[in-house]
Amino acid sequence: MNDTTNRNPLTRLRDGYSSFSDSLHDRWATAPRWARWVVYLVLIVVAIILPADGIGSFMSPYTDWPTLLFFPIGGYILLAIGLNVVVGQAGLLDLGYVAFFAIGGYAMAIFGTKMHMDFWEILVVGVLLSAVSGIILGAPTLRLRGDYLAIVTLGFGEIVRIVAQNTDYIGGPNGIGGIPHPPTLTEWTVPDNGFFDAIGLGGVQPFKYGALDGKPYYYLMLLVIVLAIIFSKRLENSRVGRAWASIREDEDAAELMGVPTFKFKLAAFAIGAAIGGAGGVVYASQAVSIIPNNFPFILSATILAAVVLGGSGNLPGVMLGAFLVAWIPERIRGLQEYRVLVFGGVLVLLMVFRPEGLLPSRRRKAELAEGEGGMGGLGAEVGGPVTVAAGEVGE
Amino acid sequence: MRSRLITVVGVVAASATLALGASACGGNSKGGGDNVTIGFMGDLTGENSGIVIPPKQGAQLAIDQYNATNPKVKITLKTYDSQGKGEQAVPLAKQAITKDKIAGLIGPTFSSESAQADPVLEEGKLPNISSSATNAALATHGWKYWHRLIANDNVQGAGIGEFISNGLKAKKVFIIHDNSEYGKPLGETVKATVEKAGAQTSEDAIDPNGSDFSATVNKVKAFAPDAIFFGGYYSAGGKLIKQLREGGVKARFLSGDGSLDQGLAKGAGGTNADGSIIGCPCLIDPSGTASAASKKFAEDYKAKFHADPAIYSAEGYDAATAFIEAVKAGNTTPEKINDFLTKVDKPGVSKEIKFQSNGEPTATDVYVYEVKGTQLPLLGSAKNATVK
Amino acid sequence: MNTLFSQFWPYTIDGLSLGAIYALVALGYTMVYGVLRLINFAHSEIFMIGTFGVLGALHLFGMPSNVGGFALVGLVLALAVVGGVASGGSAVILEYVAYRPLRRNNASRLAALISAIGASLFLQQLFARLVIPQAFGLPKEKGALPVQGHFVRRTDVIHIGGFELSNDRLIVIVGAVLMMVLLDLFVNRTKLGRGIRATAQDPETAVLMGVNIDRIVTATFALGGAMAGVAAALYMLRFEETKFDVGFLLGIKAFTAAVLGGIGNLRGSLIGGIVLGLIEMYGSAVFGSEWQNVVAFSVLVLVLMFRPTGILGESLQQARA
Amino acid sequence: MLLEIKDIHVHYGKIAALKGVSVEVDEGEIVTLIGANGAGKTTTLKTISGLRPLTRGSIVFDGKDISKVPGHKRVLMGIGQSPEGRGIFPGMTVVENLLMGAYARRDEVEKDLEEVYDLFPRLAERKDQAGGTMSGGEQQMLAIGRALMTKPKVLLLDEPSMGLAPMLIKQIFEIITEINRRGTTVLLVEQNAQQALQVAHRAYVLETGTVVKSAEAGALLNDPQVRAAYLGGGAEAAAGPTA
Amino acid sequence: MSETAAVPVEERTGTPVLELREITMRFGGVVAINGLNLTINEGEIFALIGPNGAGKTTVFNVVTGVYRPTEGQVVFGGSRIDGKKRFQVTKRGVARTFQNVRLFHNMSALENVMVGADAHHRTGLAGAALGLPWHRREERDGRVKARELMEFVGIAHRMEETAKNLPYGDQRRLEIARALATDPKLLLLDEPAAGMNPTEKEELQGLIRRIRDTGRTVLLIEHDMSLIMGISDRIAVLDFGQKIAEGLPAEIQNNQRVIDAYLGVPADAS
Repeated sequence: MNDTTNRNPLTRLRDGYSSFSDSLHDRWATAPRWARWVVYLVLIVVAIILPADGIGSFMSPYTDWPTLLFFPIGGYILLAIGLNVVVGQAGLLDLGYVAFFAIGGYAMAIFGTKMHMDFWEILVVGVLLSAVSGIILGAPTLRLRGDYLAIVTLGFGEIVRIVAQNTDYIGGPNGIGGIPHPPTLTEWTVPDNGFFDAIGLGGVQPFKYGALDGKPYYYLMLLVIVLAIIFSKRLENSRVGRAWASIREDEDAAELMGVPTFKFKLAAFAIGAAIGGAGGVVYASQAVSIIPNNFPFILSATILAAVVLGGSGNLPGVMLGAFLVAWIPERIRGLQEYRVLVFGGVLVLLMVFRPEGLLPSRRRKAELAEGEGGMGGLGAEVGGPVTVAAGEVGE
Repeated sequence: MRSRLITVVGVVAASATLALGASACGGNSKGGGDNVTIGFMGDLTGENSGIVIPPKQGAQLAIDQYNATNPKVKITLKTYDSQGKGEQAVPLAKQAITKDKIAGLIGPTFSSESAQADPVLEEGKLPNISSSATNAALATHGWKYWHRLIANDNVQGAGIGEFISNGLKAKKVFIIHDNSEYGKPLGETVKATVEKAGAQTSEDAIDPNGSDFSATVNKVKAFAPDAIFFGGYYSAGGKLIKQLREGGVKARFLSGDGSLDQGLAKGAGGTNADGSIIGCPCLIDPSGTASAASKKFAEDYKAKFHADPAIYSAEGYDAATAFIEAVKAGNTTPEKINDFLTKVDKPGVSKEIKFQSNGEPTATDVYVYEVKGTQLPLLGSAKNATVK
Repeated sequence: MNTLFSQFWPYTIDGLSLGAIYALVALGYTMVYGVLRLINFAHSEIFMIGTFGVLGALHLFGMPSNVGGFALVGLVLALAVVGGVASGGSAVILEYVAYRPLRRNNASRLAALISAIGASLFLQQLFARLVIPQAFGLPKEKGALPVQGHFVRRTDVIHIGGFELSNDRLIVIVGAVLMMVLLDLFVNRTKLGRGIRATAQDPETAVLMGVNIDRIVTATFALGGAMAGVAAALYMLRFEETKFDVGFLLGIKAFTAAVLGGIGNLRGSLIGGIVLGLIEMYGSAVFGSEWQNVVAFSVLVLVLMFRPTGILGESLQQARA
Repeated sequence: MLLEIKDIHVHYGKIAALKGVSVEVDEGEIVTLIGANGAGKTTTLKTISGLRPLTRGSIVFDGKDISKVPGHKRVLMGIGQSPEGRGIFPGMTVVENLLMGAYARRDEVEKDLEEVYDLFPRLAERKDQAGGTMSGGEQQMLAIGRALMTKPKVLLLDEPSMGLAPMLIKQIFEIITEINRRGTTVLLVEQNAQQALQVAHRAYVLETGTVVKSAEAGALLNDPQVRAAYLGGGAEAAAGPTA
Repeated sequence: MSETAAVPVEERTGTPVLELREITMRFGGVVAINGLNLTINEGEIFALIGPNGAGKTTVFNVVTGVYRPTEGQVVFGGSRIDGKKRFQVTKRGVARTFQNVRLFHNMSALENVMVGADAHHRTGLAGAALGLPWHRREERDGRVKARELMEFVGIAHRMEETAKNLPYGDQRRLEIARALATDPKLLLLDEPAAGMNPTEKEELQGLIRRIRDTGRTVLLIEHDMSLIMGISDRIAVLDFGQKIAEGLPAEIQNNQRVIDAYLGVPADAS
């Protein structure tokens, strides 16, 4: 049913893109160490000058670019990195990821306003709290199959939001206001001359967190993102990442090769939750006030869309996906009320023409490239159809 | 796909180079000279745009009328669509301050977005007047640049509560709210007020996105109240009235400004909403019975937008008027406009345009409206209005 | 708690009528899931389209008013057909546009889920921005607001002590159960139904029997959509109002009902829907309505912890080993 | 030639499952494919039925190239299969399973149903039992009966003896012979080489995706090499007692 | 079921490694294994043969903890392992391959083997995320071990290839390498020769012997008789979940019951 000989222009375009991204992959895989470091360095420099006005005027003519870079763009990227651990690496479908973002956000709000803790302290506490909540959610539910897990996590996300709404101690629907900004680290100002001025960063105080300038928050988010990338990348290339991949590929075989699958699935949930929580803390520290409705289901869906759109399992892809998902609706503000309409349509089109995502991980791509004819395609990926646990191991 | 990716990368690179090359000739054209920009921020395209577009039109009307007088300094109205969401309002506020360099802002219109965007406006020293953010807590932050031309929910809730106790003499009151940051505190205030006056109360909450409120209806039936107060918006309010009436509940229905819309009666269907009382610290007076200014405003508004003035249109008009007065007085910078706002005192359409030092309006009138068909004629001030 | 006892029958009847609508919508999720193993996230919009189909038809033929008695039954029947056609048709189109190309590419189910979410957003916005304002002659910014059409005269058909049953609730409950029975018969007794079950149980073997899978998928979407359309008609009978995102919450609940009953199991949808409806009502009575959704989802989690495949387990495909 | 498989190659991903298999089946014959697990027997059958795409080669059935015809249409053309693992629809009754066989047909099925019951009286007794609850032997009968309901010109049988008791195996093979006698061509895949070779006219031996031998079935039955492949142990075993 | 196990066994190997005691396995009403007793001694290559559906793979599943036996005990290295979790069984020293290759298809060959080697590693989240020395050492050791094992099974040149892109025979060998990486005392091979050509089978035979020579015990399911007869120390024959014979290859080869069961009872035999 897979007519391989049929090559219309669209398929050819698609294949062209594929081979392009493949060759990128290859070159990257074989690049010497120093070359990689050069690329990392360049990327970091680009990230640092990204909020410059010149770039902003193109990227975001309608709204403040540095703030946009902080959230939604930076925030979505961070959340996508976290969700990628759960969905992309361990293969668990989570539709309630926003819950952990909310828990982080509320941690910042509660500890900041009621206990007057410092942002950095709260960051640690918030991350731990989210991780624990990930474990609490995961422990009873991770035995469920993929789609059941999806709906249960969706329910969990809603439960967290509604409980927040109904709990007067944390402000109920009013949420919490007056959340403190992170303390100013240093008043150091980027020199207001020559080069820095040229790139539009002259006079910026990158470590002073006020209400008006979005750049310091962006740099804060950037720092957290970089940490999350390092964290997630290290895990991916370790025993933990291999365990996740093996669970995703064949849970039964993994367990029979000595992988304590339940423990590792729980770990994936905890890590994902921790990253989501970090996002929440950082977001709330800038937002001044949060309400339960800042954490709707649709945000979970959007982040999931970002992960899949970019290429589930592949970090650069996932980040690209998050960037686009956050940026496109803002960039097309000119379309006004039609922008969500267009966004929805774009999502469908991208999935139709590139279901494996824009920059798929090599593993995943191979997985998607060939299903077993007929219905196989919509068969097994995340969760997969009933792996009648033992039945398949057996005869 | 590929070409697109390349385009994006290319453009990013190009704009980066541009930025590098263009060096420090940055500074945008200043707002001064013969033109001042005033912003309007709120949910212009989202679900609640129905209560944001009237104040925007009110503001537009005021500014157009002013510009028509051929003044030395003209005013432009620039709109910012926050969709009512804080996370969109914040970057827009920054854009307004740093890039667009507007001189004043009307809005944000809702309380939750205000809570996030107002600190930005404060630090950006941009005077702002909300025409409809009624959450009481907003006034407690000591903001210098923040103002509103609408009495807050506490004032409103107390006003409606008094009306329930005095005007209606209700002894058993059932409070329903929509669990929103607007509806819940409003409901709580009403509850506290009527309880102080000796009424017996019970309460429940609905999910405004749900459609079946029968659990609440059953609770109301069991309680058998004289009056029901609903804190929430009209889209849920209409459904709620309908289901209450169909469930056989005949008690009088009351609500706050969020329900002050024809949609309430439409949603309730037939004559279900008739006799319901809506309280609002705002003035909607299409027939112009309140004052001559109100009458003129209603006529002008109708002429321009082919519709009756709706909720907050008068407040929007008045907020714009406050800025217009400032400009008329020769103030074109945000700082100066803000200074002017501390002392402005001019009769507006809806109320006296005059602010307390915390930014709240001095006027605290709450008006009540009675639903008749799909009309919402003004009944009078909550203090002394009565119903048959 | 007291309210629950004093108002036990009203809560029960309301729970049943709410659950009946959940159940009908749940069928669409369950059927598509059974055959494709796909969560058709846009099914909620299929329902939404049904409600607008019904409302549009009412407007088109001049909104009747105060319809009661047998005339109401007849009208609802006609509206059910309209809703069924509107929803069933759009479900088929949805499958053709948003899922079929993915199936051809052997895309992952995750990709299909994202496509579904995209389609869901698209359809909601399409209606809010273009269709509703156009169809009902509203200004553009009003498209996102509820639209009404009042046509029902509600009367109590049964009234014994505390037990009251109004005509609309009766029609909803009876209508939904009737549709479930019809669908059950269809799937179990007809050739096409057999094809659907076979494909759900073992698609590869089904091909060996000469089953055209594409046609089965189309039929599945059409049937599931039609059920949502009937649900839409019943919903309009009960609430007489709809909105561009009316399907969102209802869709999540219906999907929950499907999972609760055992996704892939038609009868499980009925059980799941009714159970969910009753639990929501009783839960609201006991804890307050603001906890309604929390109660619903908590019960789901609890049920799944002890019965990981839902109350009835999966059946369209039945344990494969 | 009723069915002609010409040099077909099939890949799972980049792995070749079939590397140029050619098989011919003449009308009225029983042809068997034998070989070890993983040799490609099942893949060959699935490819004939259109469940697996070809990367090279062609399949000609009844004079027409069907390589590109979708699977469900091949059933109508006259290719019926009882798949590996029997593929019983577990949630359906026996009758429903049988009727699935007639799914693509528009003509009367009563007569064929009777015929199947006649071949397998056991199925008639269990008409309304769910397929999933039947014993292995009954399921195998059902699978064959169901394949017959497609009114095949050629019947593809994938390991009909798998997991059955000797008595039942014997019965199944008798029925296969009977089906063939009544005029249906049979292509049989078996691991139970002995049995298969006894009922078949001709046989192909598959090994790692290629045909390594083809001959009259009788000739293969006494072929020491084939024997060695199935019972091993070299010459003395081959010379051992023929059972 | 001792009446059939009466074949005397030459005691040329060590102490028992694995004992199945009166194992019965039922699925619903179907009895897949019926009162099976089996003893496998240290250092031997033991083959389990029988027709399709005889219950051989079920035995593997019982031993590796996939199924908990309905009745009976599984004793490994002196302690019971029935009822233990699957990964715990692996950690104690039982590893297996699968009838239909079950590699982690989209991981590289080397990574596949490393997953096996990870069975005895202890790096947790923190260790991996912070790149602690402990973790680095384990990672290095795992890599070295994986390389060695891939060389050992003869697919060293395939390290970086994605598992699914390996030829079938190499996949089988990779599976063995992965299992060996868990450091098993007992290795269970489920039809390792399936899909191999004669040369590959020849090599496989050597490989299994070399595995035995490293001090491991091998339990093997196989259909290829020449292979079985060539390398097995002892053979047990299963039919319908029961052991119908056990003994040295030569004994099995001439056992009439085995021939009947295995080749299939010819149509004219009854």
